[in-house]
Amino acid sequence: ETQTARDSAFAAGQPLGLGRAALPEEISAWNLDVSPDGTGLPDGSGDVMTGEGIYLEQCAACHGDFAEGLDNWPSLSGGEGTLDRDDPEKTIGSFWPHLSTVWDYVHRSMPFGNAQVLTADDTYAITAYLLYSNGLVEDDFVLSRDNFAEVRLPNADGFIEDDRAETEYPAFSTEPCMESCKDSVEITMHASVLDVTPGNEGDATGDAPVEAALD
Amino acid sequence: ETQTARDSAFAAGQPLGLGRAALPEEISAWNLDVSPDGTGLPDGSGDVMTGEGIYLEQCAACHGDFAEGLDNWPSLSGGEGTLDRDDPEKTIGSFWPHLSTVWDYVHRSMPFGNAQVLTADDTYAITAYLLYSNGLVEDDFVLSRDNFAEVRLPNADGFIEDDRAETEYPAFSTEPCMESCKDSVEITMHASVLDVTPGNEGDATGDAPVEAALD
Amino acid sequence: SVALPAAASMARGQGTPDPLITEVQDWARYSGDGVDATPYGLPIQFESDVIRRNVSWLTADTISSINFTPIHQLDGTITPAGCAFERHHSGAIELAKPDYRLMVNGLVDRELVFTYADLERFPRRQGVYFCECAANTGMEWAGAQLNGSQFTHGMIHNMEYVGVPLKTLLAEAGVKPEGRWIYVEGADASSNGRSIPLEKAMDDVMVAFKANGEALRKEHGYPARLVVPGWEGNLWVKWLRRIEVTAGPVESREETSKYTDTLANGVSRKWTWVMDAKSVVTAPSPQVGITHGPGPLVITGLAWSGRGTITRVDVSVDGGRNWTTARLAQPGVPMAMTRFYLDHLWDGEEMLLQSRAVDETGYVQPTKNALREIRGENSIYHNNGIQTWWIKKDGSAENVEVS
Amino acid sequence: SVALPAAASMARGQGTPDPLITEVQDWARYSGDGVDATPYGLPIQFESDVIRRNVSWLTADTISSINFTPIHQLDGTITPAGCAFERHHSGAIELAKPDYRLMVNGLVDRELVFTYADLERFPRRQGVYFCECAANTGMEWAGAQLNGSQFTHGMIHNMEYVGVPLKTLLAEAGVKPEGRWIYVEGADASSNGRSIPLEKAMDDVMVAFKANGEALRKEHGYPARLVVPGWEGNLWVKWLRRIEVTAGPVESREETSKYTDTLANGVSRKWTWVMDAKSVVTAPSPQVGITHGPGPLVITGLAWSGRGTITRVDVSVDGGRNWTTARLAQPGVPMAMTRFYLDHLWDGEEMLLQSRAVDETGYVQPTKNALREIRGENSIYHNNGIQTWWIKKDGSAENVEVS
Ligand code: HEC
Ligand code: HEC
Ligand SMILES: [Ca+2]
Ligand SMILES: [Ca+2]
Ligand SMILES: [Ca+2]
Ligand SMILES: [Ca+2]
Ligand SMILES: [Ca+2]
Ligand SMILES: [Ca+2]
Ligand SMILES: [Co+2]
Ligand SMILES: [Co+2]
Repeated sequence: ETQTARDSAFAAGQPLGLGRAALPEEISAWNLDVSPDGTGLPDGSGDVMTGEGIYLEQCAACHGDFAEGLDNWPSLSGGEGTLDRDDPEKTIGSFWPHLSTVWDYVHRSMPFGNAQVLTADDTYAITAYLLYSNGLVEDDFVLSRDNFAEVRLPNADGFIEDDRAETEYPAFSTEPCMESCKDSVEITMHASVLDVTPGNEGDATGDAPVEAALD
Repeated sequence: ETQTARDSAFAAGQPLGLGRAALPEEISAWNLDVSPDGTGLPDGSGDVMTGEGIYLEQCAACHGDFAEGLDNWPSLSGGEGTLDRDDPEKTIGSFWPHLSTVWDYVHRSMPFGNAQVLTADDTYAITAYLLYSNGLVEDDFVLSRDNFAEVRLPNADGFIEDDRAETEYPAFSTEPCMESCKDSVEITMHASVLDVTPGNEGDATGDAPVEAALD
Repeated sequence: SVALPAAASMARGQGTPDPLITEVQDWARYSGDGVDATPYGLPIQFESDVIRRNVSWLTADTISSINFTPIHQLDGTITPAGCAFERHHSGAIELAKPDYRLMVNGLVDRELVFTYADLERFPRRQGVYFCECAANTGMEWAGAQLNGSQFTHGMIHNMEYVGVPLKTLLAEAGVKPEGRWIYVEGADASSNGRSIPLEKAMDDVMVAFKANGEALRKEHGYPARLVVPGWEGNLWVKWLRRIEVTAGPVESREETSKYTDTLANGVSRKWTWVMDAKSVVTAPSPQVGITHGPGPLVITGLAWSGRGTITRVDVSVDGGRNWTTARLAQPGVPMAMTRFYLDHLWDGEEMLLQSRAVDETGYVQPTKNALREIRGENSIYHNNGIQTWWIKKDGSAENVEVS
Repeated sequence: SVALPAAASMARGQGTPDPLITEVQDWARYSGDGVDATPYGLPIQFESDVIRRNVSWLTADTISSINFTPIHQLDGTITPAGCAFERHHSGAIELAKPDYRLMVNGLVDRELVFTYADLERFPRRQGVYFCECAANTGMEWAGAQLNGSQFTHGMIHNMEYVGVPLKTLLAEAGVKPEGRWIYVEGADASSNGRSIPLEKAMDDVMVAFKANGEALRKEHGYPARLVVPGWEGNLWVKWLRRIEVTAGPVESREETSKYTDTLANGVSRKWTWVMDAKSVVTAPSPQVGITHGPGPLVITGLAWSGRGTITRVDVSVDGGRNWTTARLAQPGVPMAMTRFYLDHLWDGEEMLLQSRAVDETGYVQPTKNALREIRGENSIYHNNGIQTWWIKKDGSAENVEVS
């Protein structure tokens, strides 16, 4: 009876029988993500020169012929040794820890405006070319699932897990000062983009981009 | 010093000195409401016949020549003795407790679509006509502030103050039944306006108005 | 792995792969709208039926009329301003902030005029409150009539208000000892006015200028309206222009000819301000049938009380014979809407769906017949009786009454 | 009657009667709009400047970009959907409910596909949560840059969500013991994906389909998005199409190339999910100067913490030398915005206005310099430092930093 059924199904966190089984073809169509250990990589392969061809046709208009970036579009190569400087240049070569991320992102998200259409071979080839343009492989390099794990990106060890709990929370959890907390207060910096307050057109057109944090 | 001023002004509920004095002319312009004891009535007067003239010109198109109502527009006369029947007809004569309400409402809210333009004399005259059309005065009646308090509307005693606290809350505040609360349940009534679910035009056009509660 | 209910194996039968998954769809390939497309957005086109609706035969015209919140399609408790019901007596007026004046006069030490800018300088407060028209469900007094929760219960909305406590403005003017009531009035041509006892005015009433974060909408009283928590919507004067402190009530048209409740014996209650505890199953309901057949079904609705917080809502699927206490989505908030859910395994048989609210005073929402026994059928206002939806085997629903 | 402050007698000096009061205005005479005028309404024309705004030089184009909530003009805590900020990586897509599919795959007992209708059959829950982009205030790392709280702090909104707990959907599929993470992905062309530890997924994450009562707006992920209370907005995947249970994180582009925080030594923090306690004075601020001169002034702002409720907000008018605890409009709500007010008598002198949030863990919002000492200036994300507005004698304001 209804009451009993409800008790058993809702109360115990049992499955309710909603939805349907995902079919293998459906799972393959969407389960495309690739993990650092190569899980998710499909069959196929591609070499630097083939990659260069596809890249020049499909990518260079935004990212530059040698993946060096163009205007405000992201640069994908260069920037080595800038991470501990002001305004680091973060590229595949200088910053990205895993090659899987390149393969996965290019395969699923690029080219921008016409995504999710690159074949596995295309993607292996482009990825090989991006390694090449970052000076990480020679021009005869061929990438496939088999040698994928051998490629190590320069900044692979450049990441630590969130350590705010140790490095910040204790320091920022003391009783705050309420009175006469400083002897004097001076203005040390003024807003560098003063004319940001826009009209009604919904676009705050300021001066030069001082820090374009979102690229 | 700021802190002290804030303490005294905000903490003690003292006036903050915001706003400005309302000028006498401004108060007269807006302080137009009239209370049951006649407070708020201005100088002036008007008779039934003058009132009929204005009424026919400015009101009759909606409320009917003799204030009997028209189509879906409110009736202002008639309905005597219907309050304890099904679908009472509530008019000035049958329902309203105070003449002040007629004067005030007509003066400030009518004619519908061109309000707040009737003079005091106009309003005395229309009110006199509405009393007449409700059979409450003769056709030579003249209304002014002086005789206003003498007019008693038939349903003046027909109202009691909200008594739910005594008549309903005790009865409706007992522990409710949860199980086997009735032997059987039958449907006793079906929705009388079934085709109310509208299309996308934003107007639920049903059949005949069975109960037009909002007029 | 655990055994699945019977319905599951059916629903999960193997079929052919779904092209919506196996083929790259346009939205997964090409770009959508940029961040400059809609500086102020509206609902997506597919939701164009989630709108306020009016019922043309209810009133002589749309200028002094009402429309209804699509509560059957909403969830949660906040009513989006865009589809929150409207009631006007002379239409929604357009009153710019620079043209706004608020007068406080009468039995005060200082008769004052405030500009809109002045209002923004007083200490503010914030609260979520329901605003229910006293006539909500009024068409149902004589029996089931309108076929949908939007129409039977949609003269209500629930928004987060910000404004100045009325007591702050009254303190600014200084209420004289003889002041016992206030009279509040709008700037529109109906000059809609009501009397409120000073005690309520000094309690929780506020002059609000924001609702759901932004400026009040035009149709809800821009730039400032009264918020009278728990009390009938007619008191929530829009385009508020004047507050007079008086010795007695003005007994204006909206508190004599209207918003009084005529009992069976012809005597009428006046000053019935507070909205009693009430609830309604918003879905399933006549406008939202069950389309998925037997099995798990979310029964949901809204409950509210003008006398405090909702502490409990019971739901019956058999017309009030047996009741199950529903889950409140969040603890009740005083004089605000509470969402309830009953997670139900529908057996596919007919249901007579009801909900019953209980508030912090212990008041239990009565049946419509219990109300009629006391009030008769001509009260027009304050119909807070239990609503019944007849859910048929095909999942369609109808507004009915039961024994 | 009581003595008035000096300003009062000035402001209340007698003048000529105001024609806005003494003459019958058009809106007090003629009718306004009827109840059929706006089935779904928009703000009144006078509020047309209360809109999301983008900053064109921030990104290469508007398709993968952001706009900002006009928090300087809002009050209360709810963000209206119409002006709640947007962040897209491939534009806002139009995905109809009948075309919607949600796949759960990976380390589960049953790999499943749900339709939108299926989602509506699971038990729902409701909650108000803030959604803050990790890059909010990111342009201010190297120093005061943008002149307005909309631009410095407007990558945030706060809405009431309704949806299905993610744990319910995961229970439906049955998580295998090896499952330790989930990977979530959207249906748009960016296929925006993030990894989330299973513990969080089984805690308070939900698949939401309503925000502020109504269906999610297109630009906020219609028909379904992830809500990840207290955690950075990039995880709140819109147009959610797939949830995979995995053994480890995918380390996708959005969690390696982006949304990692580079410290001064070049090492970058990853998995910085939670948004620390933060606050900002929304008004007065550069876009909302003081126009009324000395005297009563409402200082107001917003505070929030991804680690629980806001318990206190302090405000300083002298650049952090002295602090006054502000009034919270309502008690803090976990992982939701809290409105604060400081009712201030402004003496007309310059102010250096700051606010400082404290959350239930005892965490106190740090200064920007305190953050820089630990992180340097290249973190891009998670800038929750104390904001300073320099209010000048003429009431105008500027974004500054102080010693
Ligand atoms: C029309 C311009 C355009 C084209 C063509 C284009 N991209 Fe991109 N690319 C972008 C934009 C914009 C982004 C950033 C997207 C975002 O942040 O959501 C991006 C991001 C990337 C990134 C990640 C950069 C980072 O630092 O995180 C890679 C890698 C990339 N593109 C590779 C490619 C490849 C390979 C192709 C061709 C197959 C390509 N792009 C074609 C505009 C383009
Ligand atoms: C264009 C139609 C129209 C005209 C002309 C008009 N009225 Fe009305 N009248 C209405 C409507 C509609 C209402 C109900 C308004 C509401 O409920 O907000 C009403 C209400 C009233 C009421 C209150 C009825 C009740 O039962 O509460 C009175 C009294 C009244 N009118 C008198 C007048 C007088 C006197 C005039 C002329 C000076 C007038 N009306 C002109 C449409 C009209
Ligand atoms: Ca996978
Ligand atoms: Ca760059
Ligand atoms: Ca820099
Ligand atoms: Ca008066
Ligand atoms: Ca009638
Ligand atoms: Ca009847
Ligand atoms: Co009432
Ligand atoms: Co982060």
